Amino acid sequence: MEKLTAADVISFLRVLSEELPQHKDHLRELDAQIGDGDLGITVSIGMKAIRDGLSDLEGEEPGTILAKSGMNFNREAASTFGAIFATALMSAGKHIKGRGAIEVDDLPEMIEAAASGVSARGGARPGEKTILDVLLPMARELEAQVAEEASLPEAAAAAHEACEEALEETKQMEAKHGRGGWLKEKSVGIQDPGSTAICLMMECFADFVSESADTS
Amino acid sequence: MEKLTAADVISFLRVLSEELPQHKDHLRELDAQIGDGDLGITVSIGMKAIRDGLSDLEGEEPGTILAKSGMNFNREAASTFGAIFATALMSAGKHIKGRGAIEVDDLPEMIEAAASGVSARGGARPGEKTILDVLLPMARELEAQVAEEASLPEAAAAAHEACEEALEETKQMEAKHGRGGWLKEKSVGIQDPGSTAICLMMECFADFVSESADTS
Amino acid sequence: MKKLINDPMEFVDETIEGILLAHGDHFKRCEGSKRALMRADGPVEGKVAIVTGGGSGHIPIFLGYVGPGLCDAVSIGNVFSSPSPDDMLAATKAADAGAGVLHLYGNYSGDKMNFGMAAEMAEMEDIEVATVLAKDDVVSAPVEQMDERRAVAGLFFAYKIAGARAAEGASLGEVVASAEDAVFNTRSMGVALTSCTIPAAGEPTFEIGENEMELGMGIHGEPGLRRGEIMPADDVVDEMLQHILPDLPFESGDEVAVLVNSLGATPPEELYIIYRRVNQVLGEAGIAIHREYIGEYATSLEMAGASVSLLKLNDDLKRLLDADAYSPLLPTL
Amino acid sequence: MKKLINDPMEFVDETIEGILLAHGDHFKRCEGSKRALMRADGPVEGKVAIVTGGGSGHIPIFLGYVGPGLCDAVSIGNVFSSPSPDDMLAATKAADAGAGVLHLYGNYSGDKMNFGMAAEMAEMEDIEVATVLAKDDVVSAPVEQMDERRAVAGLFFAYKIAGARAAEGASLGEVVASAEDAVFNTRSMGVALTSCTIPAAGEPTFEIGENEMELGMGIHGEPGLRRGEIMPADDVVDEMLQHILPDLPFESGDEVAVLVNSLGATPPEELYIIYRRVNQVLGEAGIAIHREYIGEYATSLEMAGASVSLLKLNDDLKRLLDADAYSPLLPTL
Ligand SMILES: Nc1ncnc2c1ncn2[C@@H]1O[C@H](COP(=O)(O)OP(=O)(O)O)[C@@H](O)[C@H]1O
Ligand SMILES: Nc1ncnc2c1ncn2[C@@H]1O[C@H](COP(=O)(O)OP(=O)(O)O)[C@@H](O)[C@H]1O
Ligand SMILES: [Mg+2]
Ligand SMILES: [Mg+2]
Ligand SMILES: [Mg+2]
Ligand SMILES: [Mg+2]
Repeated sequence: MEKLTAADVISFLRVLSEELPQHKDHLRELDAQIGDGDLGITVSIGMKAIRDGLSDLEGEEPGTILAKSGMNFNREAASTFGAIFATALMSAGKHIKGRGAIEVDDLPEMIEAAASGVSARGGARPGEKTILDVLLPMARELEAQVAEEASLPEAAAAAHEACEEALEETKQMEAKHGRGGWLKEKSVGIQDPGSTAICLMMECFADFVSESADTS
Repeated sequence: MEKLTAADVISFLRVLSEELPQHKDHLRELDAQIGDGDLGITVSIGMKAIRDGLSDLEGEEPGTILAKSGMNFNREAASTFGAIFATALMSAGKHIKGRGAIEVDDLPEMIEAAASGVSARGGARPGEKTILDVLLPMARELEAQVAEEASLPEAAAAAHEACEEALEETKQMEAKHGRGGWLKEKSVGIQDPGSTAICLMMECFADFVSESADTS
Repeated sequence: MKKLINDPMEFVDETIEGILLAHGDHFKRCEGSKRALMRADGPVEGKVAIVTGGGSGHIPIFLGYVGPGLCDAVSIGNVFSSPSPDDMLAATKAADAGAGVLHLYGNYSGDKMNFGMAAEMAEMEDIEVATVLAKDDVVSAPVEQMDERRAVAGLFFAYKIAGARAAEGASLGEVVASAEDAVFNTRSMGVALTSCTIPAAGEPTFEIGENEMELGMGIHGEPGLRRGEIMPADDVVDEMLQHILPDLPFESGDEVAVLVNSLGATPPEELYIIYRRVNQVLGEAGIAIHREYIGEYATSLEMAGASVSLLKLNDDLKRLLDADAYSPLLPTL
Repeated sequence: MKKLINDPMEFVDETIEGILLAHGDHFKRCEGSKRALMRADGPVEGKVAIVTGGGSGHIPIFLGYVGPGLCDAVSIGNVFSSPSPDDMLAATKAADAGAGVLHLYGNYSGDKMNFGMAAEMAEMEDIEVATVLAKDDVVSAPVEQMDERRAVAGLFFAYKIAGARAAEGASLGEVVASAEDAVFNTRSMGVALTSCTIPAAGEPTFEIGENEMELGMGIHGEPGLRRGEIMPADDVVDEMLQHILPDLPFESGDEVAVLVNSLGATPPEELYIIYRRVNQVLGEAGIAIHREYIGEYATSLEMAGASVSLLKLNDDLKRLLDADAYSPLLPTL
């Protein structure tokens, strides 16, 4: 597929909200090692809230759908991750306000907007073991892809790959924010739970646009 | 020995206060089954208080020594048994006020006085699994002994025997007072802890007057 | 034994020391006793004095109820055992202001006998003493034998009522009448989830399974009504009220005060979940709640569990319950 | 899991229900939210409004500090997790009386971010919002990084100070200044003996040995300074004060308020044994105690343990701390 219409965004969020809860235990386990072990339940409850909210978003433009879905997530699953993820979706959504569809060229800006919204919200800088550490590498990769005039499926696949690599690197980082921050050096060696959730979403996105690519 | 002078009473109480604490665990165990398991510690602390108080009682008459020793027991080991035992000693002591020594003829009245003091204090009647159920049979036995003009050692030995038999009978009784009372029928089958303590004292008394008998 | 204490044998005396260091403006020691405290501003001239006491381990019971509108003095025993008559006498003599003294405490044989001896000694010193005992635990004996019932958290109501009546300047006889009015109109029942541990014993007072609770257990671990699987809070409350309501009885049209008490470890959230159900059931029964008390009013060291107490009100009891009272042993802002 | 509850998923809502049934004269719900409460008599015309909030499981924190001389409204999250911005916004809008709103809560990233979003939304509705965070736990980060420290029981002092300043009719800027004055002069440290159990989790939050304690542990079970054998209470207090006193520092000639707080299961007797030692050590250090608070002020469900908090006073803080305040969540007589 070459772009996501409002309808595509809604069906992607429906797919995403079915997929993510299946990784509940993996996320809980990671968060238990470095935080308080609630990330799995947070993501499950939040994704259900996104799903339940989609019907009310029929007919809205893509940016609004993303922004409101972020708020729906955090309304039911308020937490650090909930606020961060909601901020990311709201920032990305605001950025494409008025556009009727999401094209490949929009992706780098959207992820950058999300990243700067997140660092404004949480005050994190790169290398501090937060989702910024996967968002920024993705943004850079997407810019490169756009420069090479890659298709949406190609760009998404490349972004997901970059995300996985960046996730691997979060293991070496010392947490500076949230509960992980109180663990200081003890947090080194564990992969960042929140970034793990972002990677799972990105994988889901890459699959979605490519699959639809086949079937379109 | 034929009678207990004030000095004899003091040395008996010293012997008693060394002897009783050795039965601490036995008493704790019995009280644990039917009450709150503190009788062993109560008797140990109380007997130590009696011992510590004896030096101040040198020169007092037998009745005063008994009464004040009862108060000393309960000052440090206040409890149901402490109050009952103190009442028994105070009543017996008051009864022989003014007498310079305790003769065998005094014993029945002293135990009766103790018994009526106890039932006035605690409102117990015979057969309710309290120390009354050993005190009253002892008083009756002592009267019989006095009627037969028994010697002090003979009377004391007989009283101790009667006490042991009466103690055995407390097993069949249902407790009506103290914590045991809340156990109702569940209290049947267990020998009364407080009466057990009284029997141990009586045994000690019988030994004391007979031993001194030999050596006198 | 998991406790933040020093030498277990010093548990009671160090607690009293801490209380005097914290609340020296409120309490003072009674002359001639290390185990008797009284209002710093006492004796209160011309007022009937109320003296209480009992074993330690139940704060705010007993010493937490010494203050304006409450008791005048308290004697303090070792953990779960009676104070001595000497300490009770010291408290009685120190609190007496010439208008007579009410001995107000829980119906336990050890306390009863020792207070009895203290009362006799006080009378030998020409102090007029009357006695009223709390006996609110409905499962400890049938109602026909109410005099054999033990006291639990319901003693709180007797303190409030008698304390207020004495503060009004009533005579000893009038204070006794009000205290008895409170006692006869109070009913309680508790539930325990875990045992407490007497510091000097070092071992839990009783064993109880990981999923068990004991309904009706006493505040020293005395056996209760029955042991069973832990039930939902609503079912526990329903069973408690099935014993409490018919016992007085509390009936439609009655007005009551409710006390939901934590035995120690049970947190406020659970007390409010319990109160929620109490409120529902009383509402359905047509019983009006005049006021409620929710928190730690009579504890059993670190025991997990709770008790529910009801006081059936009449105009006098309502006036007296609503009267002012103060104690620093209840957390303040 | 030994709790007197019903469906664990209903734990928070049933607790709120019980509180509203008990204290309906004191609290009301904020419009448009099931998880936001406010003073029944609010908004208070012309007064700066103070809004707080956080995860459940800490009563009287947070909703217990809504009342005269305290906060105006509160938003309530699930056990140990942040409320949502919508509930915070509902509380903010309901409490606002035109004089601006102070968001006063503990320094936890989840609460911070969600309150941050609520503040932005409120500003979009032309409500002026300022924020002050409590961060009193000395072991959670070095003093140079005080902004990374978590909040524990010391939040109590910030409530009292800010609440009193707002009640005086001060401006938002002035209330913020007083709240910050309280925060920067408060230091705390805790010790945990047992874990708590989140109802929905059903399992203890952490494992700890039968003879172990953890010094400096957070009120959600966050790892503390060190784990070790249980020590005598006096030694525990001494170690806590060795961290607390030099941190501000508290010095000879200073005047302080002391808060000895139970995390839930630790009984009052132990708190007074702890206070006794705190009083001794401060006395030896020449630090005067202006007043003390001893009891359950910030709990962690049924966790056994305690915390010690000190507030260094100046004339303003003393005046504000001594001002009247009321909440029915602290047991009353
Ligand atoms: N300041 C921040 N900026 C961006 N992401 C953050 C920040 N703080 C934490 N995170 C992310 O949030 C994740 C933890 O989320 P969550 O489990 O909800 O935290 P908590 O349970 O402590 O509130 C971390 O793994 C991290 O990726
Ligand atoms: N009313 C009473 N009259 C006489 N003896 C009593 C009475 N009540 C209890 N006792 C005696 O006291 C003993 C228990 O003493 P103690 O352990 O001190 O009781 P508690 O620990 O319950 O206060 C009983 O075994 C019984 O012999
Ligand atoms: Mg987490
Ligand atoms: Mg006993
Ligand atoms: Mg006892
Ligand atoms: Mg969390």
